[in-house]
Amino acid sequence: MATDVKKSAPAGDRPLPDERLTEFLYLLKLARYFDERMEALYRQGRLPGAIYSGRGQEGTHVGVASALEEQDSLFPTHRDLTAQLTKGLDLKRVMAQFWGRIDGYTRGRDGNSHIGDWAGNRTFTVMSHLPIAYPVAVGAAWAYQRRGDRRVAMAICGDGATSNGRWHESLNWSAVFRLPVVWVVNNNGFAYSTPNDREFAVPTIAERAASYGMPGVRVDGGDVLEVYQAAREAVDRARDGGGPSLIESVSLRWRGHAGHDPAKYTPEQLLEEFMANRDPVRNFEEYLLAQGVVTKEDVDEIQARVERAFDEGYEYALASPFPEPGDATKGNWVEDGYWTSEPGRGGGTEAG
Amino acid sequence: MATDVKKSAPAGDRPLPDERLTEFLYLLKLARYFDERMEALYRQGRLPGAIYSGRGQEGTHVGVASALEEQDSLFPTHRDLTAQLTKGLDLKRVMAQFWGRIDGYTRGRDGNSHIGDWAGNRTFTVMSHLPIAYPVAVGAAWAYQRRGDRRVAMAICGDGATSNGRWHESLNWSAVFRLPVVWVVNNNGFAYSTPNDREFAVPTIAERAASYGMPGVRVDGGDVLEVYQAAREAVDRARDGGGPSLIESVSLRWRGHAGHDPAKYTPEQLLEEFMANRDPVRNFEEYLLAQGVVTKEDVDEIQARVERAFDEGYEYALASPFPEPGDATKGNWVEDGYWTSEPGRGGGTEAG
Amino acid sequence: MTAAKAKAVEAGAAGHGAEPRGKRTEDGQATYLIAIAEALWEEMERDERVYLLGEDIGDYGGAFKVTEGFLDRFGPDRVVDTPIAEETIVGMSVGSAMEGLRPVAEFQYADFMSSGFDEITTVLSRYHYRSGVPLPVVLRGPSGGGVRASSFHSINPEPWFAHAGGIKVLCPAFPADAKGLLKSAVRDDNPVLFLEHKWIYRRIKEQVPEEPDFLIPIGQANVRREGDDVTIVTYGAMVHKALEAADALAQRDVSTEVVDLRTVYPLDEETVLRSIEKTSRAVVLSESYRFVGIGAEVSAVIAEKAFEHLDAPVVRVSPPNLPVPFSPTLEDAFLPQVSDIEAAVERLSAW
Amino acid sequence: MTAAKAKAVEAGAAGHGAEPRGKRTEDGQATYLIAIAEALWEEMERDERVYLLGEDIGDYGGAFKVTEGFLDRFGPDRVVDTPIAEETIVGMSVGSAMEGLRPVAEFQYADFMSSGFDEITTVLSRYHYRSGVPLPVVLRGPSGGGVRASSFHSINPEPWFAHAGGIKVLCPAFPADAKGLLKSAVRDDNPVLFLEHKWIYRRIKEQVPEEPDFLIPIGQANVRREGDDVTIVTYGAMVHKALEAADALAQRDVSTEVVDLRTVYPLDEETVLRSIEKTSRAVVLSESYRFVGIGAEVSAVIAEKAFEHLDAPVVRVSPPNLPVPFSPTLEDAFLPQVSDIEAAVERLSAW
Ligand SMILES: Cc1ncc(C[n+]2csc(CCOP(=O)(O)OP(=O)(O)O)c2C)c(N)n1
Ligand SMILES: Cc1ncc(C[n+]2csc(CCOP(=O)(O)OP(=O)(O)O)c2C)c(N)n1
Ligand SMILES: [Mg+2]
Ligand SMILES: [Mg+2]
Repeated sequence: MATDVKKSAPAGDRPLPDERLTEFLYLLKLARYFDERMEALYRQGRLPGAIYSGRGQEGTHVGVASALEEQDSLFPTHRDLTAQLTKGLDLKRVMAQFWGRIDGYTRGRDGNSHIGDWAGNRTFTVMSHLPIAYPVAVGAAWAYQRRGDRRVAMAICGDGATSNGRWHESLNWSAVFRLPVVWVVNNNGFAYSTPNDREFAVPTIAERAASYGMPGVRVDGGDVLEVYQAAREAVDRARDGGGPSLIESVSLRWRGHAGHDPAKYTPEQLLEEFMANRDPVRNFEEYLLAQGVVTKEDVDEIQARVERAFDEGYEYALASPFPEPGDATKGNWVEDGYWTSEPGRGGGTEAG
Repeated sequence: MATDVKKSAPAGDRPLPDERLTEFLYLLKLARYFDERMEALYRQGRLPGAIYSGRGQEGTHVGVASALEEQDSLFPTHRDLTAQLTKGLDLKRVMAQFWGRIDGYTRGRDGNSHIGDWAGNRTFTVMSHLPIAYPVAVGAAWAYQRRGDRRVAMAICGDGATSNGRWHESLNWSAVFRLPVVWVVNNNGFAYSTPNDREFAVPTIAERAASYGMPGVRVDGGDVLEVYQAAREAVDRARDGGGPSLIESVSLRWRGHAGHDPAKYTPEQLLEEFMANRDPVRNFEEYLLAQGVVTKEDVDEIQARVERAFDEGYEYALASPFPEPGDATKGNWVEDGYWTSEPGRGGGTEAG
Repeated sequence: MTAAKAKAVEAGAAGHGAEPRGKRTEDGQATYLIAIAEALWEEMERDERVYLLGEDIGDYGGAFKVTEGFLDRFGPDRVVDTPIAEETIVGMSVGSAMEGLRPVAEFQYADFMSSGFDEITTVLSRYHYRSGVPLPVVLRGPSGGGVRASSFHSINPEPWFAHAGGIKVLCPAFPADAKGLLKSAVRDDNPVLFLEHKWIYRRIKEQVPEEPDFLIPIGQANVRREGDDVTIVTYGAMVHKALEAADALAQRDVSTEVVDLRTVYPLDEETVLRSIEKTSRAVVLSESYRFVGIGAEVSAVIAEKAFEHLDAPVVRVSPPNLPVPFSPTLEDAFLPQVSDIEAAVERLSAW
Repeated sequence: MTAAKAKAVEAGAAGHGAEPRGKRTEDGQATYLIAIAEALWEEMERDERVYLLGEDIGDYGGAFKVTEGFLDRFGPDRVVDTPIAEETIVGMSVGSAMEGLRPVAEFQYADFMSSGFDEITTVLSRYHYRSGVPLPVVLRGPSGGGVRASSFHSINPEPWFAHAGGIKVLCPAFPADAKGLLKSAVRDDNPVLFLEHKWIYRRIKEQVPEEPDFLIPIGQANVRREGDDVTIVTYGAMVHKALEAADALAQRDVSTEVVDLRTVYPLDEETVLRSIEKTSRAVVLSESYRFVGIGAEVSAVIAEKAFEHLDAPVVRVSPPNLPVPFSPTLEDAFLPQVSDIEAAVERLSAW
């Protein structure tokens, strides 16, 4: 599958101010480090629930989410935590969520990457069912269009989720209404253990865009700038009333579907090839060094910032109390005011 | 929409034995006459329930269903009664169904074209939800493939139903497994009151086939032979292991969505154009006359046969008793034997 | 009504909305259909965030003509014809509600809510509890049988959606209640499912208030008829059958109280229990299926919370969990009839 | 179990089927997981029309490893990996069953049955009643909570599907029942929904018969523990909580009878009623939601058919109709706990 994408060398003259580029590097390294540390904690039995590794796909996630403005909205899946962090989620609260604490974005009601912060940064609180947020993105985009808001909705799902009927309904509907929405498919080669060719019988997902009447492009998820530029184009087009677009960003899921999965089904050679040549983090770091945007010292400094952020997040999470048992039945109806008042913090920190 | 299809003149040398062609004419005229008579009865308040007119689309229905062999299966929708009759349903029992009688194929449990006869001629008992039989056709086709049966499943739905997720799932799945199935879209220009351009943003449905990795063709539903030949090709390909195909047959729904609907939304000029130039029944009759396959007398004789069949069906239907009230709770579980024994006939003929 | 008229009306009720929606009578009576249209019209006039979406609701005015004339008044931005994609009709409603709009989505028939089931029960019903984001979404559509429309145009889906837990479920029986409850639904900040029984649409007329702020509170049952011997707890079209039965029973000196739930979720337990305390006997009547239906819940509540007051078993009258059959003989046997209700009440009053 | 072990098991139960399925112990004990796999294996050996389909069930062996090793033995024609398209997983099952095969479809989690809801409730559940065509289809998947898997991996969907009416619904609590019921399900000519509680998968072990024709009949409840004072009617994982509570209550001289429904639809009313006739007191316990849940149905049946025998209210113990929360403090408050059950039983025994 993915290997047929030629690696496009990063543009000689840089497409973005150096601070933005450095910020990309920070996000890429944060994502990678977070992913590795969380997996270690999971293996040690120190992390409850599930983890869905985005390793190897950081270029896709940072690239697409960076193309959004603050007022734009993001509708991700379980795999897209890096995109959510890029859109502005606070790592501390993200980690509190993983540990089921009251300071997580869902107040302990959901775990792992089933997270979002609509009021804060317009990220939809992720649900498992695939791709259940796609139709919701249609509604947000329609609201922008109706109000002339010049805002854009972006939804992400995986290669496997494209086999689901909701994917079709959403793309079709968005084309009929020419909605300001960008459909992203994070094609990481597998749906759990299922390879692309058991999910669809065409070489690329991008080419399906034509059958809806929208532009589609396939990019290399190993190259964050290529992803960013394609996403930027699609976002600008949507914002200017040009309607929806489809972006297929190709990478490989380096780890198993979730923390427990050894992913024996992933061809070793394929994995090696991706890790050796298409590592979005290392590739971009080397590019910035080559371009003189950052020095070795800067990189070390960034890495140190990343590790500090993680450690602070970890501390914050474990120090945050569990929700109060008595609050379990609150917050289902708007009128009980649970979500507009301070939640109880009496759940202790040692439960479970 | 449809007008952009050039009328392809029927082939000079005839593609089928004259008896088959004459049978086509009989079916076309039967469909037309049935449709007109039933509408009249409905307007007089003498027909219960609903009627979904297939008028103007007889070429599509007779053409696609004629391409199937007896052992092949058909999965239609509410609009496709003519295709079901072509596949072999008995008009008498069809009419008993419309009047809710015990001799209808569903023993009075369902009405109108919500009909089928799986054991008899492999027609799926129609359900309303669109296009809910598409995924079921996938299963039948998969069974044929697994057993090397050289049998084919054909499913029909309308233009509007293609916006639904099930349509996508089924086409995609059938391509992944290269199943022996033919997907037919009866594009009659409207989904209830909704025109094509509010259902999808591409010029044709046929072109979507490519995005699944299957052949797709758009034919003129006004020309039963063109439809038949395309369907035949697709059926043969499927039977020979060549996988699924998509056929879009273009016509116009001459009447309202159902008996009650005056269809004021249908552009008059469009309707006139179709009725004048693209009447599948008259076109084919003229073709057979021109080809000398039938004489004027033959045509009158066929018409007489058609009217006899209808009158016999009507008599049969009204003479058939309603189901016994006490049987309402039977036949839900196989083990109660309701469907393998003679049903009660004590419901009288005057109920409702 | 003459037989012919009856047929015509029945056709109309079966979704064959050929006839226009119609108007109030001189003396201000409105059908259920008109009352529902008025509620939508008034709420759209009041709040421009309110908009309608659904299949064929614009130019055509909807399969039952509820939205006839709305497109002309409110335009295509607020009366949106959609593709046949129920999952996305719900998703569109959720997403636009998240952005501050107040969608009211029409399902052409409540039967097709099953085609949007996942977005309704997974997204709409559960989102607020997990995120705190309010979702002021109304889903509405014609439900119910008794109109010879067979299995796919007769369903009563309220048990499925009441079970979901995050959606209020309304099933009014009268025009005024329909209007007042629908207006409350549109103003509610939570998801609401509003089921319009198609048998009632053109059959039931009454005086309906015209004040723009006439509201019926969600979650309040209504004692439609006072009585001392037996309580019938019911809702929707069955309320009319219950009242018919109560009249007949009165001739035989059985005094029947009829409680119309109006809202099935959240359930007004208090009104139900107060009635049982008085009569000590309960018949729970529903058109929705018996097994794990609304009637099961009402019976369970009575059995748990009114046990002390019960002088007789809590009897359910409801159809079996089977597809609604088409043939008149079968549908009549399938649906609770007035005679079934009378028999159940008499059995209890004789206890 | 050590805490570490507990965690591992919990992870396993949460769907993180890293560990292989495992084997029977020397003395022939099998986990629920193994018993289910054996049932499928034996039925596939017995009848070549039986085949499996689902997501990642082949090479990977399924999210919980139920079908580990099946692909090697039975090949890709009988162990079919599918796209992520639940509507079509059901449609594929129905269509192939119409052509004489006997599909057993795995849902990766029962939560995703909502994604195939329309094909399940509209086609699978209603087709035989309308056409007379038998549909020997089994839908199976892991359900239930208590494993810190949060809202989308913990659902108990049996009330929705039991309400549909054309599908038998099985919720076994023990390995032997699971094996015997699943084998019966595969041999049944009607649609069957088989729910495997993921909390039980690797936690509960027992002796499980190995005879190829060992069957547990569908529709028969089982008195798991005899008692005189109070009956607990329950099923699934809650059976184990009920037995735990019964042990504790015995210390305090409360004699509790525990009825394990095993099949929730069709319901074995007779066994339930016989028990109530003996104890005159009923606690109805379920992990599925309270409102319009299985417990509501059981309570309603008791209230209607055992009224004469009741000495106390019929009490339900069940969670509120809310998304299953993730945080341990919330999930523990949400799910019925042994202490809740004890309190309910004691309240009734003191009546
Ligand atoms: C409707 C539905 N069915 C099944 C699942 C179980 N499931 C979770 S993730 C997954 C694989 C998804 O693959 P893909 O879409 O490629 O996303 P990725 O995990 O690779 O990012 C599956 C089958 C689900 N979440 N939703
Ligand atoms: C899932 C679903 N939603 C809505 C309906 C109501 N409905 C019945 S027919 C119809 C229009 C169908 O249009 P099309 O697919 O073009 O078929 P046609 O009637 O034109 O043959 C609609 C919306 C339905 N049957 N199923
Ligand atoms: Mg993937
Ligand atoms: Mg059409």
